[in-house]
Amino acid sequence: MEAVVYICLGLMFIFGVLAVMFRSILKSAIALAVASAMLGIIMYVLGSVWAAIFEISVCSGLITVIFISAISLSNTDKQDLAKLYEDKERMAFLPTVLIISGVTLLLVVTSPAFSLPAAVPVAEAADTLRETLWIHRQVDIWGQAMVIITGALTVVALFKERE
Amino acid sequence: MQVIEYSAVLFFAVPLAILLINILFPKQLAEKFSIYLAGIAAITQIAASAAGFLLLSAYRLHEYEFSFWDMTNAGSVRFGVNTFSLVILFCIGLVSLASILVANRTVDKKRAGYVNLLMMLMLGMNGMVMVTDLFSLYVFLEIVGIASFVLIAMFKSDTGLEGAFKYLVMSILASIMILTGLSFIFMQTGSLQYAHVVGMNLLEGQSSPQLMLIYAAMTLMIAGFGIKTGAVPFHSWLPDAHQSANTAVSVLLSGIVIKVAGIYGFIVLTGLFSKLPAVNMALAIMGTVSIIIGALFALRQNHFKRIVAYSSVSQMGYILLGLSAGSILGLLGAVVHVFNHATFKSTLFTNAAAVHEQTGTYDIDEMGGLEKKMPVTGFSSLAAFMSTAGIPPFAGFWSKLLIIMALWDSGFQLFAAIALFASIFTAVYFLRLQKKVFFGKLLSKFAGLTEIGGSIKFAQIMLTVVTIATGLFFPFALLYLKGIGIL
Amino acid sequence: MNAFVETAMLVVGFLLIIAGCYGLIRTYHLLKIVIGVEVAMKAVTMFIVLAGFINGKAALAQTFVITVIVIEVVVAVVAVGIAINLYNNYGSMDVRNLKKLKG
Amino acid sequence: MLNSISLFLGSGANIIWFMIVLPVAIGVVLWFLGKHYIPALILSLVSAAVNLLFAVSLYRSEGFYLVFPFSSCGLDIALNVYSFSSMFLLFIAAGFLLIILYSVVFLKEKNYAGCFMLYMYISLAMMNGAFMSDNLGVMLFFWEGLLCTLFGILLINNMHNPKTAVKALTLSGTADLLLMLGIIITAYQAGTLYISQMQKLPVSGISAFGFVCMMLGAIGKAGSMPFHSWIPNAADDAPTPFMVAFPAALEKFLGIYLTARIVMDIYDLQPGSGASIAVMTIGTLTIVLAVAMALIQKDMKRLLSYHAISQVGYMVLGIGTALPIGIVGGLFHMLNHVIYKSCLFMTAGSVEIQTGTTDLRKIGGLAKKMPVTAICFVISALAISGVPPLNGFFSKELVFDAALESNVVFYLGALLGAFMTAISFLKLGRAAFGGEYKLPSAKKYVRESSAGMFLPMGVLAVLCVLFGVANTLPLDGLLCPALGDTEVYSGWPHSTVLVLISIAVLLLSLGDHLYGSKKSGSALDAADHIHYAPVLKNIYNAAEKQLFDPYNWLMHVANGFSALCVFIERCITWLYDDGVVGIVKGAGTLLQRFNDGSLSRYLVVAITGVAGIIVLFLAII
Repeated sequence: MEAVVYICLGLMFIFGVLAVMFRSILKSAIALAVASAMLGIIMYVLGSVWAAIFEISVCSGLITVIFISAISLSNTDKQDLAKLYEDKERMAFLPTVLIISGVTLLLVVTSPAFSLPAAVPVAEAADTLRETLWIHRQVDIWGQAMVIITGALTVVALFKERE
Repeated sequence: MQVIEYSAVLFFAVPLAILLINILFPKQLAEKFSIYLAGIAAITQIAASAAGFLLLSAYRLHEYEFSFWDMTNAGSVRFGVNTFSLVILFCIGLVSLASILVANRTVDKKRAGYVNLLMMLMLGMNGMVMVTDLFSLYVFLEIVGIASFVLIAMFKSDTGLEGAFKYLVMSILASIMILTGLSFIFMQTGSLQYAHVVGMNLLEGQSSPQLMLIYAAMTLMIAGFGIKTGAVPFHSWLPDAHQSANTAVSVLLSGIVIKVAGIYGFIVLTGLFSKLPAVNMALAIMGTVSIIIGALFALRQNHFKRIVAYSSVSQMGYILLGLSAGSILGLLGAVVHVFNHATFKSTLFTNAAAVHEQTGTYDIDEMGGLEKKMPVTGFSSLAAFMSTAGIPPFAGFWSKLLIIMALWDSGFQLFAAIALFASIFTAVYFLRLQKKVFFGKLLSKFAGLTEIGGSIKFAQIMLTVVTIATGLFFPFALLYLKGIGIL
Repeated sequence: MNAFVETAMLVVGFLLIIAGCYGLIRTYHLLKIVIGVEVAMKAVTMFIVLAGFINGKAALAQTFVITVIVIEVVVAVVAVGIAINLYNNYGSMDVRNLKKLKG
Repeated sequence: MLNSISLFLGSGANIIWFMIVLPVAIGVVLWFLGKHYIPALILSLVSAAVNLLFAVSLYRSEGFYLVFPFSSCGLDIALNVYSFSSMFLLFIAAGFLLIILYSVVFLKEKNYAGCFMLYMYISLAMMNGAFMSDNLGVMLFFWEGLLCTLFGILLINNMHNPKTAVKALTLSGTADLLLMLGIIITAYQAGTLYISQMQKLPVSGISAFGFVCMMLGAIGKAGSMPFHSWIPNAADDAPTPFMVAFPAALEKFLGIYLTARIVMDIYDLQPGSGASIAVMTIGTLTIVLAVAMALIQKDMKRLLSYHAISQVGYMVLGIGTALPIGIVGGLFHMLNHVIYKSCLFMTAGSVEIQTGTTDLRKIGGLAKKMPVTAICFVISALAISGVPPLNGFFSKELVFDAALESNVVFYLGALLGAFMTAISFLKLGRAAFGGEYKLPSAKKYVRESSAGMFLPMGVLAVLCVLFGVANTLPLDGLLCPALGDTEVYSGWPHSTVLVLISIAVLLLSLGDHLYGSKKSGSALDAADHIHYAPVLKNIYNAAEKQLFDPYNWLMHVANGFSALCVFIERCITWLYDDGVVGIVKGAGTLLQRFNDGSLSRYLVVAITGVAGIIVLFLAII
């Protein structure tokens, strides 16, 4: 199982960086979806099944749909695209930045001043997710509902009255 | 005690009910009556928070926790109010009322949309102040954020969309930081409820290497809430967003949103991690830099609302300084300054709306001598500016005094001196504003100018009365607080 | 699983956040800003799962993740909505247009 | 009574706060009421009566000690209401009630009435605060507050010509500076700012300097030399109610209160010591010099104002002896002086309102037309001259007694003062109320003033008689219990010889007056033979040219000093006008240019901020 985590982690990293570096917005969106799916697998392996399902369905699904519809709503022409993609050189430094910061981070995490807390085995019954979500975290459920209502109001306010 | 719980329920029930009514009503009716419904919500909130405060002090309690229906399990998240959060809830009601009164003049179309989002904003802010769990705090913070982006953007002007987008991007950065910080704390504690986080005593084993994660979490959360507050160097979005929004929305944003979204976060943070000297030091430095840089920016602006927005940056610095003292006196000073800032900043934005309605411009270079034609606006602006500059016996003086005293007591004498000195800057940039807009000779093109009337005038008078009354009766308030055992 | 995997997840997460912020800062395209944000959010989601895995409160972490995902989607909708409205006003997705408010 | 008020206000101690805050609030309301006569009258009377009620209830209570910790620098607001201070609260409240009634009636229809009332009420609040403060620093705050209202009230009618106001501010301000210096030295020596914690300090070495400074500040507030010279100017410029309120009553109370506290609680002043002699010398000089100036005045208010200075001398002399009898006498004289001097100024105001002037050359024989005013004037004039059995007689006898016990020189000086006082009041009374009926040319007729004006006058005149005939009332009822003195001073004076000497002096002055008026032919010029006596003539000339005015000396020194300051100031001005402003503006412009509206720049700045916080954390950990 460890191997799966390593592979997915690596893929997620690569696709995440690609999502930033791709010139085409469509490719970026797809790379993001792939990274998201990899994260879903990691979650599944770590035991967070429901979170994994949400991640794969909502993040890699719904958000990609949103991006694609946004791309289709904005028919950027060639000239404009050329201007927008002047950032080719600007993005070229990303690997350098990542290498430098990666080395720094490695130095930090391997130093004796740093350690993660020891993992505690999961000591919860099978149906705790339901209980946690619906009873202990009821406030969050209410918050989610309000966020969704706000989202709906946003769509009404930003799209409905468009001339 | 039941009564407090009912009054607390009102904070959620009333905005939700009004939202529902507004959505279910036919569109024409909603456009017409929604603003009055919103007024009812704001007034209910003011009344409920005042009643709650009095009840709480009558029972000699500092805080009261409660839950709705069956959230009684030990591990579940509960709501709670305490004396300080009730003051903030009161401010929410007051500023919302001011915003609604201004909106009655400045918002023509999309009134229903404005009211819906305002209700969501109030819900979000009320929730933030009342929850007792860091993650729920984050959830309600996002509601506040989303509602404010859309409130800025919904009028679809170029500048409005621009301000909203800048605010949005900076805000998401803040969310990322706050959430990362939360996950690190969660990693250590296994729970994010305030009581558990405090009970865990994260800082007990000072030598533990795992402390590094806590420090990282602190750094990220300070930066995150700093962005939400608009403290320097995280301030850049604030003047843009507050300038470009409809003035009714600016009243909300500057008057209360930055304080609930940012300062309240800091209040929670300092409450949970006050044992870390680095946190206090970071807040003190951020506060001092905000005061000075915000004032320098405000000195060079020509846009009425932008000056007032930069003044918010500067004043947030004072509140941060008060919190950095880490004592109950400092907290009191900060909360009182939140209240004072809510009143006088709302007054100033209301005046901006009045001036714009009557003259059609925000550019202070094009104005002059308006005091003669608009005496109410001129006077309320003067009162607000005196309060901001901390001139006794206006309200701002007392809160600044408390903050400086708290700093002095906590050993931050240098910061206290700088804060005192920087008050001069405040006076200077507002004198400049006052002089260019209200004093001096009346320009000939304004010969036919009239005073603003209607709801904006009412808002000006209401807020000015609150400012002046707070200043005059503050010593009594202090005695009262002493009497109920807070000081 | 040993502590090494967890450390690796931490490092990769930080790197993804850095990558996302880099994209956020350097790009000219409004939608790419949103994509940069999403990349960083992936890392944050992973941190929460990791935290739940380490402290043994996986169920609590899952509820957090679900809430965060919902919020993430709504924020993305708002961001894209504002970006499209900006596109309608300017006819371009260039972030350099946003310089009317300054000083 | 305290109990019922306590029920109303929550706690008896709250009265203390109300006595400071309520007057200010009422003053603001009266300010807004402005020229509205009836509501202003009702509100001011009711509020002054409530203040009196509070004062009475405090006086009858056991006393309170309240501390409101205000900051860490030892400036806690400590309020101590005990027998002595509550007695003064009572005095001031009673006096204020009468004065405010008189002022409202006097200022009817005047534009500046509202403003005047605001200052009066703020003064009341400051005064109450000063009496109650236990902390010298806090007392200084209230003290200076009174200086501000004094300045403001003098400015009300003289915005275009603020000379008197500036003079009063400069002189009183100097006195207050000395007081501040004295307080600093005293606090340093005593190791505390709280009067109730002070051991009585010996008057020697540095402490002596502190004593002198504090004493000068205190008696300067009461109007003693050398800080007196603004009072006659104010008599010319300021509205009469101001004269009734400030130089005659309120400032006397405050100044003498502190003088008494210094002698009784703060310093250990030994009778016959050098410091005591110095204070008594100041007192005697004040008596003689001021009354000598009063002698030659031809204007009613101006003459009275010089007497207001002169009478302080008796109080200072009495308290300066440091003998129990002297202190009682001084305080009793203060009380009496406030009663009869207020009454005298009120009669002057009454004359002024009816005839439009107080210049004695233009008026005469008013007794027939204004009988009540005349009767009040006569009673209070007899009282100030020290005619038995009026109140002034008894207090003067106590002071004489104490002065004689210290040194015969002071006794003789005091007697000389009494002699001239009597002469000048004979002159004043006969010129204004007796003799031929005369009016300024613009006026055709006069009539008696309204009830609102002669009611306070009448009350005060009755008090003059009452406190004289039944002097056991103030002495055994008020002063001695408050001072904790068990000896009996009331009743007829002990020494018949002194009484006889005093009466002889009075008869002498009557004779002198008759001689003078016969020589010059009119009552008004009855003192001219002293005025134009060979040597005195030159001295008086110089005094009239204000050569002896310490204010003028001060101004000469100040002019030289200011020339030096101008040069330094120019240098600093350049720094402020160009230097600092340039830096601030430049910094603002730089920041503005940097903030070019680009989103990525905003983000970079924010992330730099995060880096800054990380660095800070690393530095601190």
